[in-house]
Amino acid sequence: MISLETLILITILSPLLVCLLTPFLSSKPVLRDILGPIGGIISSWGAIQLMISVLNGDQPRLELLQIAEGISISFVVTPLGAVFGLVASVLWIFAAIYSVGYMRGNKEANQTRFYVFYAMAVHAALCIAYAGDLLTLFIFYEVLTFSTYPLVTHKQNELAQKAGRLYMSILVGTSVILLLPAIIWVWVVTGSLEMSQNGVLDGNINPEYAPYLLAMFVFGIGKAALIPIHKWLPAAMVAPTPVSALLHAVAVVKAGVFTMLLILTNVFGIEFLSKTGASNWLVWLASFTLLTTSIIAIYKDDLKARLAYSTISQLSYITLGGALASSLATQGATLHIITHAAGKITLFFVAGAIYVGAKMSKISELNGHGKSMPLIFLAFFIGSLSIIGVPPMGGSWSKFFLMLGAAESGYIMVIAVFCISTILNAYYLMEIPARAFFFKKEKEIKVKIPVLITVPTLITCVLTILLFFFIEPFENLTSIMVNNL
Amino acid sequence: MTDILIKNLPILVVLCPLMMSLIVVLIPNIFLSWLLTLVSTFVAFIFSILLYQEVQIYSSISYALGNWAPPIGIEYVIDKVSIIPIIIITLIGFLTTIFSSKMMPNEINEASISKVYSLWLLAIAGLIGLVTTGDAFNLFVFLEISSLASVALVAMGAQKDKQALVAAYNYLIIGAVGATLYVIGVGLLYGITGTLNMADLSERIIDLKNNKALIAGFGFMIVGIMVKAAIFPMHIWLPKAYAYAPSAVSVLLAATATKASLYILARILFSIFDISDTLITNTLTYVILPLSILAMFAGTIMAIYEKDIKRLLAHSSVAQIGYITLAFAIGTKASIAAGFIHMFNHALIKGALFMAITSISFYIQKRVTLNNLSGLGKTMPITFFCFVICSLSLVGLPLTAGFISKLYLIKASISAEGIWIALLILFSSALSVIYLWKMIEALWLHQPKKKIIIKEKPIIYISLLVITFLNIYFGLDASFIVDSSFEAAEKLVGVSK
Amino acid sequence: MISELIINAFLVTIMLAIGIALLKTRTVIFTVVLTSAYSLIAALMFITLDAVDVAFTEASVGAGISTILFLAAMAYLPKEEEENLNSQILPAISCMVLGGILIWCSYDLPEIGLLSSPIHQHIVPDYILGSRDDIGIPNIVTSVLASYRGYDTFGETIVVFTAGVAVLVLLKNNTNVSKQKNKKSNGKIG
Amino acid sequence: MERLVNMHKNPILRISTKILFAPIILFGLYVQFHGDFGPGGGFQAGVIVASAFILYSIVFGLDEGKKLFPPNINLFLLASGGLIYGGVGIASIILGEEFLSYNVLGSSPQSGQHIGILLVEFGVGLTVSNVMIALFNAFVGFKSGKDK
Amino acid sequence: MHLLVLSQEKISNMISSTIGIWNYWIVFLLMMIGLFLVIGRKNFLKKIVGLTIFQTSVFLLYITFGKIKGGTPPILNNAIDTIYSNPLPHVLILTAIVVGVATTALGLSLVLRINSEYGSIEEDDISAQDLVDYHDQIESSKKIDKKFVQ
Repeated sequence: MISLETLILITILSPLLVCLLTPFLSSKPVLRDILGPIGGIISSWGAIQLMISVLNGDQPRLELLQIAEGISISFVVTPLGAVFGLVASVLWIFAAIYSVGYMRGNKEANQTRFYVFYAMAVHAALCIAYAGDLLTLFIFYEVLTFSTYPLVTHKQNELAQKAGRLYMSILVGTSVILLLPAIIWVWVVTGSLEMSQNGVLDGNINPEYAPYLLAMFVFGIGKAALIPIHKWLPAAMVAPTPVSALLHAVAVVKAGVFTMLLILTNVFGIEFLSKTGASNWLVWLASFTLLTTSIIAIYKDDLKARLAYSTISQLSYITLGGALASSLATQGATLHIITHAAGKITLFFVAGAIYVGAKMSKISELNGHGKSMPLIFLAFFIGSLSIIGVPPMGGSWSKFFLMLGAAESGYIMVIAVFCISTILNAYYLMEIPARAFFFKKEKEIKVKIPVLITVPTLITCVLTILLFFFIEPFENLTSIMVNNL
Repeated sequence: MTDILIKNLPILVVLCPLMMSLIVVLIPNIFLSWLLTLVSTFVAFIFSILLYQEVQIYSSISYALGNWAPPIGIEYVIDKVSIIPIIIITLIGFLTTIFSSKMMPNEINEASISKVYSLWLLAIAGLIGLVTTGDAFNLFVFLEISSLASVALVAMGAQKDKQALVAAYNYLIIGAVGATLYVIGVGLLYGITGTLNMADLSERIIDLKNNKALIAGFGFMIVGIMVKAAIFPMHIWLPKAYAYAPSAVSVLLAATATKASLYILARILFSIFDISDTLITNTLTYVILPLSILAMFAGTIMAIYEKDIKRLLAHSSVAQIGYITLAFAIGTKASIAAGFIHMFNHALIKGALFMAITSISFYIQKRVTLNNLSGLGKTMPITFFCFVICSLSLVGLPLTAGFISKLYLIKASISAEGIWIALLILFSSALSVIYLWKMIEALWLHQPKKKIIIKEKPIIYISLLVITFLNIYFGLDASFIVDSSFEAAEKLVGVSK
Repeated sequence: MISELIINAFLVTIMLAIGIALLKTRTVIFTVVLTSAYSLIAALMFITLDAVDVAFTEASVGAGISTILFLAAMAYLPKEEEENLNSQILPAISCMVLGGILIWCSYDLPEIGLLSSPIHQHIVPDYILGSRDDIGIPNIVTSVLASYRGYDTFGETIVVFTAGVAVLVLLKNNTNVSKQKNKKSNGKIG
Repeated sequence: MERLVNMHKNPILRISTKILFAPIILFGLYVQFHGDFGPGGGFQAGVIVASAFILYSIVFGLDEGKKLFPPNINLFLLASGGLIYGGVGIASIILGEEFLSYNVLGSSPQSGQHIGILLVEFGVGLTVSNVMIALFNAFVGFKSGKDK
Repeated sequence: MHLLVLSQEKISNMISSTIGIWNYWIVFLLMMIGLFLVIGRKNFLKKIVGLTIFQTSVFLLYITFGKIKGGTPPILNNAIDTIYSNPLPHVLILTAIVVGVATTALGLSLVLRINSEYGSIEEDDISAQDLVDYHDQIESSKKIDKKFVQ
């Protein structure tokens, strides 16, 4: 029997190992490319084991090193962390396979570098998932930013550099100017960087200041892409599609909302928030973001840009769920991390597949191509349904819980917001399969999609359906998290 | 024998480079003079480590030169405060000497090298002497040794670029004015107390509250040292002096010279005078605090608009000195400790950054500007790697030494002055990302104009690697520097604060 | 007693006159000669203030060697100083402020020549007794210089040494290295 | 410079320099060793001795001066002055006392002090005189870039 | 008669105290003249002269501190009750003089080199030349860059 500490180590170190080994295999592409999926399988196995132990009521803990008195690097698997860890590691398997197909199909340069930083980003995401204190969280938050920078600027042209600059300046800027002082503020008032299931601030901070501290956190976590600081996400679309998939489904944005949820639940604590109403303003900001970006998404013709705005909107669901400060909404938000990840990664895979197979990136070009790549568009259709929240897709559960949560905390307006946004979702996502299947084809294009791209796309697509039927373990997990509160 | 060694450590750590400089000047062989320099700096480093251990046991060592009891004779004081700059200087001195082995022959003609190494040792010895001494006038003498030697070293850059001469000249004149102001201050204090020994002085000025000559003397000393420490707006000599000095000299000066002066500043403010004195609190809040904040921003903004990399780093030094003085100005135990932590870490960071940039200029054989950094990141992976790590450390990202200092600085400022100073610190360090990122982007993303093939030489990058390693090491296990800085701060402001 | 002070005041006034002349003159040779005269009068001042050793040194070093160096350097330098173009108000103001502070503080300085000031009472008696008993050298200045504060003197010898080496290295062997070595590049460019 | 070069042709200057040379050095030595009893000491003596050589160089030209006093020896003595001073200090360390505590150098503390002071003053004088000569040589021998 | 004696004493006291302060003041004034020459003048040689003046005046300040009324130079004699002037400032100033001449020598050698490289020792001329050089360096590397891009 492997001890839980070793399990944590296995889970977080296997992507790092992949990252370190890849450069040595740059001359042997096959070995190098197979490394990613293997690492993914190992770390998913670890993540599943960890989740099971959390379901059994354990809380695995690992103290890595002590920097100075009261400052250390440590890992703890919370229910929330277990969910995010699982999402990140499982989806990495498919993303890794997919990226092999994409990179080869597209004949990209600097593939080794790409895989190195790809694995590095996953490593950082997993470390965020299992972060045991605020410092560890912050460190790997930054590592994630820096490791994705070479991925975003992979093409190294003028556009990529510009995007990279925006990406770095927003993410690093916000985190250094706001997130870090917020963390230090918490350190100063509580005297420790630890987090706890019920929040650590209650009784330590004057409730009048709580909204300001919350604001520093909310705007400091640039990766959660709330409205004034969301610009980096569409800009980062210049990256290759596997990166976009990683950014939008697996690692970066999920790390952002995960951090947000963690701060809301484990630093402030839901009770503290509902008692003081410190997060009321956040509810409205998130709702605003949710609607505005949905509307912007309608006007985007570039497929990846539309998906990017859709992502921003979906992230706000999760932030909103946390801000509502009710246990049901928190459950919903946590579930939405999973379901949205599965749905959105499918959509991005499809976008990449279309680009590799048919060299198209505009929605208006897609007219009538549904028949030439039927499986791909079917996958897109199912993924969209999940995002919209139609049963029997996984996405329906999370929306259901979110709405219940909104009702529980008495925000009737928020339910209305959810409804409107669902309609908008349906409009901008359904347009794509509709164009593909029902519009008239304008010109004939030779389509060739590699198997390594099709297979992962279909698997994640199936996952979205499976999630509807096998949501129970996750629900249990979230209820453990909420019951502890 | 070991008894004698241990007993005389405080003087030996200075004598070792000092006497060696007298010998090195006579040796015409380049390699031999380098080797002797290396050996003596290494021995000095070992001595400083031994001293550190001694200080851990005895807390404060007083060494009476010539065996004359302190107020009569000159005293060397090594306590938990002064050991920090001693370790910085000897460590950096040793590492830069390794680094200089290829740089010196490249930039300085063969006939002068042994003399240059002699001056090099004198600069190091002067700095060590300056921080060890407990006598206000002896401090001036060693200040002059180090500054004359460093001026001459800076002027050696003229063999590459004539601007070095003007830089050295300004350094000399401004430095001499600073030193003379300091001497006036010491004179005024001496005139009213009759003593030059710092410890004795601090006792005898207690009865002299509100004495005008005391205030003026204090003011002159502080201004003189501020000039030497390049505190805004007395920093004008610094950027050019660092930028046009020969490579190895830039590294040495950037990492050590101002640190010694900053230490003296702390010593005057908190040790000779008393933090509870209104004179000091007023000086801190109304003079040093605003100047430090100005320095933080002025230095950073100048650096953002600078194209010449060595000058850019020098401007950034001005800003970083601002952080250190800001920490002193807040004036609590925690903040002074933060100042010492940053003093140590900044020496490591700036030393490494200058090393990386000057080794690039060694390989490409011209001044490094933003434009000709293009694409060198790939041709010089080791240097580039170290450069990136140390840039991150300068910004203060976690797991690097820079983070520890920022962390303690911010924590101290939040608990003392509220959030706004902390926000200013963070804002200026976020601004510093801009100029660092410009360099990294140029190194990494821009296409080189010509294909340049460079083979990195181990003798050049070894000390860069060591400093980078230390940057990471002190980011992971900061207990050494954090503990010693807190002890130093406690020694300076007393247990009460 | 008063006569001593009056001589003093007289000398100091001459020095002031030289200082003002230095502000006015723009001819280099005058400047050098005036500086030399300034040092000499300072040396006289030192004698009236009982500092014979200092006077000796000032006369030989300040008025002697410095002047020789100035003259030697002058041979290579422009003979006239150019008129200042920029305004000198800022430097003038800062000097006045510093001078004002000094004059302000002068009221709290010990009166000149008062035996009871702490400066004469604190450490010096030890030196005078020690010089007689411990060291046995009549010239107290020498015994303080070489023994009590021998380390200062050591440092100062090193300062002189530093300056010597620095000037040697600056004025000799000053061929331009970059021109020599331009061809021998360390990175292959091609 | 012209006049400097031609000075040695003037017999008055030449002869009086030769006559003065030895007495100046003698006076320097007097100041050096009389420093214990009256004004004087290493600095002043060093400068006086240097002035003799400087006078010689002024009158007979720099090259003659260098022949009289070769730069190599100059450099050697320049460093050895400091070495003597430091050496005295180190000797007292080796004899078990603090740096520069002369008491242990002689049979009694007082004689030790005498020996120590004599030696360090000699070191100072050596360094100062040689630095002054070196400075003069360097300044006068400096070839301006424009002349090249 | 009595009054006259008293007033004479008074006058002498007054004169001595005025002259005492007068000495200080002039010394301060001299310092400031020196300092002004250093920071106000643009000629590099004049700055060094200013520095010399500045330092010499500081020496005077120290020596003035060391004076004792009715004292003799600090050389021991066998008479009892001799008041010796304070030797400590003398020692300090001996050191400072030598440090000062070292600074002057180094400064002069730098001025010589500057003159031979720039052909001028006026700050304005030199900074103008430097500015041109600096821009040349930046511009030249930029030009090559552009060529490559094209």
